[in-house]
Amino acid sequence: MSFMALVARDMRLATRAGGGAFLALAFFAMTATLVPLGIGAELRLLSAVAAGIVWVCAVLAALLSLDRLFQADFEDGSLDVLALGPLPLESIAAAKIAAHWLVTGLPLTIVSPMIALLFSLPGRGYSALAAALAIGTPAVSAIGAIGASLTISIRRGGLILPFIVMPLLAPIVIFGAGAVRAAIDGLASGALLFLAATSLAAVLLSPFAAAAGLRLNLGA
Amino acid sequence: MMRFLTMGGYAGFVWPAYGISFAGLAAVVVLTLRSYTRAKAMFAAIESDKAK
Amino acid sequence: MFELANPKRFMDVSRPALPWLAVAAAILIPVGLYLALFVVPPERQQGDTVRIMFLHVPAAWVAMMAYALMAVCSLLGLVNRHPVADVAAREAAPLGALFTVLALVTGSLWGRPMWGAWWVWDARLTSFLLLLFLYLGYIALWSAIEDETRAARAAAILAIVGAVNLPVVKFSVDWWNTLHQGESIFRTGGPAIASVFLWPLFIMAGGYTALFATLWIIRIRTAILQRTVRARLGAETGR
Amino acid sequence: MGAIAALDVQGIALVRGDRLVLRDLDFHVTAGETLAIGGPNGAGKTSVLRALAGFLQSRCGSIVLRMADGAVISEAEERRLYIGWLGHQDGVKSPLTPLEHLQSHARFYQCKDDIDDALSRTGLGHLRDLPVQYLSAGQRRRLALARLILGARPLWLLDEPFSALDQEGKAIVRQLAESHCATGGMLIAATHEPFGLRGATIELS
Repeated sequence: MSFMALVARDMRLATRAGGGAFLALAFFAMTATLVPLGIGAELRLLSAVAAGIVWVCAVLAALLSLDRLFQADFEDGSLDVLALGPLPLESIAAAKIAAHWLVTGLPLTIVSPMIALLFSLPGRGYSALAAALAIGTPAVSAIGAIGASLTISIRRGGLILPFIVMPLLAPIVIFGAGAVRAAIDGLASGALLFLAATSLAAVLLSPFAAAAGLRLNLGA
Repeated sequence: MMRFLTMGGYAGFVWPAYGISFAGLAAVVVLTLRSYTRAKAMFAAIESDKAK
Repeated sequence: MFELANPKRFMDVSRPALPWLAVAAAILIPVGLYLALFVVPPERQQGDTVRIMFLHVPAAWVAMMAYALMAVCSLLGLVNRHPVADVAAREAAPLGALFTVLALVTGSLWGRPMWGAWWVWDARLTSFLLLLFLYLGYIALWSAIEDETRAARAAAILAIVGAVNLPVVKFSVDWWNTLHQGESIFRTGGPAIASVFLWPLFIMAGGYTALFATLWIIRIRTAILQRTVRARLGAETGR
Repeated sequence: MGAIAALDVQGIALVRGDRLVLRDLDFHVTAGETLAIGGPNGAGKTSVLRALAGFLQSRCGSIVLRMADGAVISEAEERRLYIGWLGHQDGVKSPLTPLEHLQSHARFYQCKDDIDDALSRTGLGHLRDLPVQYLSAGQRRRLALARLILGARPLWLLDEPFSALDQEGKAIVRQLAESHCATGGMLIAATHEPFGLRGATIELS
């Protein structure tokens, strides 16, 4: 129905030439490979920071492709047509968040164990990393979408978007990386549960804030 | 008096804290008042023009 | 220009309140400083560095209060589109950011002797660093959007989303901090400190709050005057 | 979806950004008629259309859609489902083909997807599978028109429908407008070129 139609449309647009999908993956791999060049190849040190580094790179990669989430449709006039469709703005925002996650968050999660390999993440960490990213990246897309809806009218919105949502993503990074470290140390820290709770709240509430952002820009 | 100045050996932390706090607050007070008086002046100018 | 709602009522109401607040600040802060520097004895463990607490805690308190006020004004501005609420929220941000910086600086100076480092990822300091980024993000969003009413409503949404998120951020930072348990000089369990320290703290907090209120009202009045002048000039030139 | 009877607009005032665009605007359009909104640039033609679409809220006054069965719709949220929108921009995506545009639009608007009919009536049949980036401005405008027909909404809001179109394209617009009004539809357009159909025009100063 309409929701799936919009998700399919956005995914097709993102994966077509010039779409943002693979850029996020390339950025993720690139930043992750830059870090050892900076820190040095000392494996013991790299494995200690692996969880945090992979998480931060994943979050930045996801944020990278978010500024065009609504701006592209706003600028070419298709947002007006979408807004007059059967879906309310909240569902439109939710569909776009889902499409963005499927195109960036999910691939990042799938690729993350390979990237973690570069940092010789301890054995137990791989499944925890994939699980934490799978649970946490939807929240990154959701909270980032709020920022995207607020920066629609800013030409170079891409620069300010990560800046205004960064504090809101702190819990996701803290619990996400924390869950991986806890799995490695074999501690039951409940981080994954906190991550799931925060992520669920973000995914459920963000469409309303993003819709408010869309509404204010449609009416400007 | 000397003991007061050395702050029990922590002078290097207590005095900068007070200095920075004072400087910061003083700066914002001055800036705020200056822009306030300037805005009032412009407003008065506009009012008198309108009155003329 | 279309004068949406004449903020005259706010200007009339705030005019008499200003002197009272200014006098309150002008009395409370010097008294508090005198107590903090001369009357209060050095604390058993921290010695004289405890005197920094009288700067750090009030600044931190005002920094948080300012964000709460900003979020409330944003909500008012968004719900019933009252322009004074927008201006109030906008003018609270720079003040809030300044008090957050003061809280961070004094917090770092306070902890330095015991931690042996200028910055330690202590739960409270980290929370205030994130609060500072919230303020700077809010201010950046305001200045990035040209159209004022659009900027006001976008920033209002950000402030409200930020306010809703703050408890979660605070909780996650505290949880994160319990993993690397550094000895925290900020007792989280409320002021379990001797009453001789309490009074100067309340006086300073009152003084800082009065100062914030004074500056905030002055800045709102300034903004309203500037907007009226701009409107008059705009009207004349037929923009 | 029920048939519409009339649209009543009374005493609306529109503000965009900090600027009062227009105030005390009244007009009435009945089914089968057109309304052309003229006036210089910046007079608020687009703002009126965006207010009718519900994007822009009017501080005062009312916008009421009367249905043939007597029902009355005054909420923008409800009214939007009756509106066919042709904006100033075409709202088309370069990497997608006309077929893909119309397919996804039909699924999203949940309307009948007789895509070939829409394409043929706008003269785009032969360009069905060519990505839009290779289409001319006039052809993109016709794709937007095809999407408008596909949506089959009774109340059309058109912003400069004749812009970027050659003579043949303009003839198509008039033809589409005629058949739309003949089937009980309504059309409000910001334009200076007459449709040559039954209806009124208002000039915004």
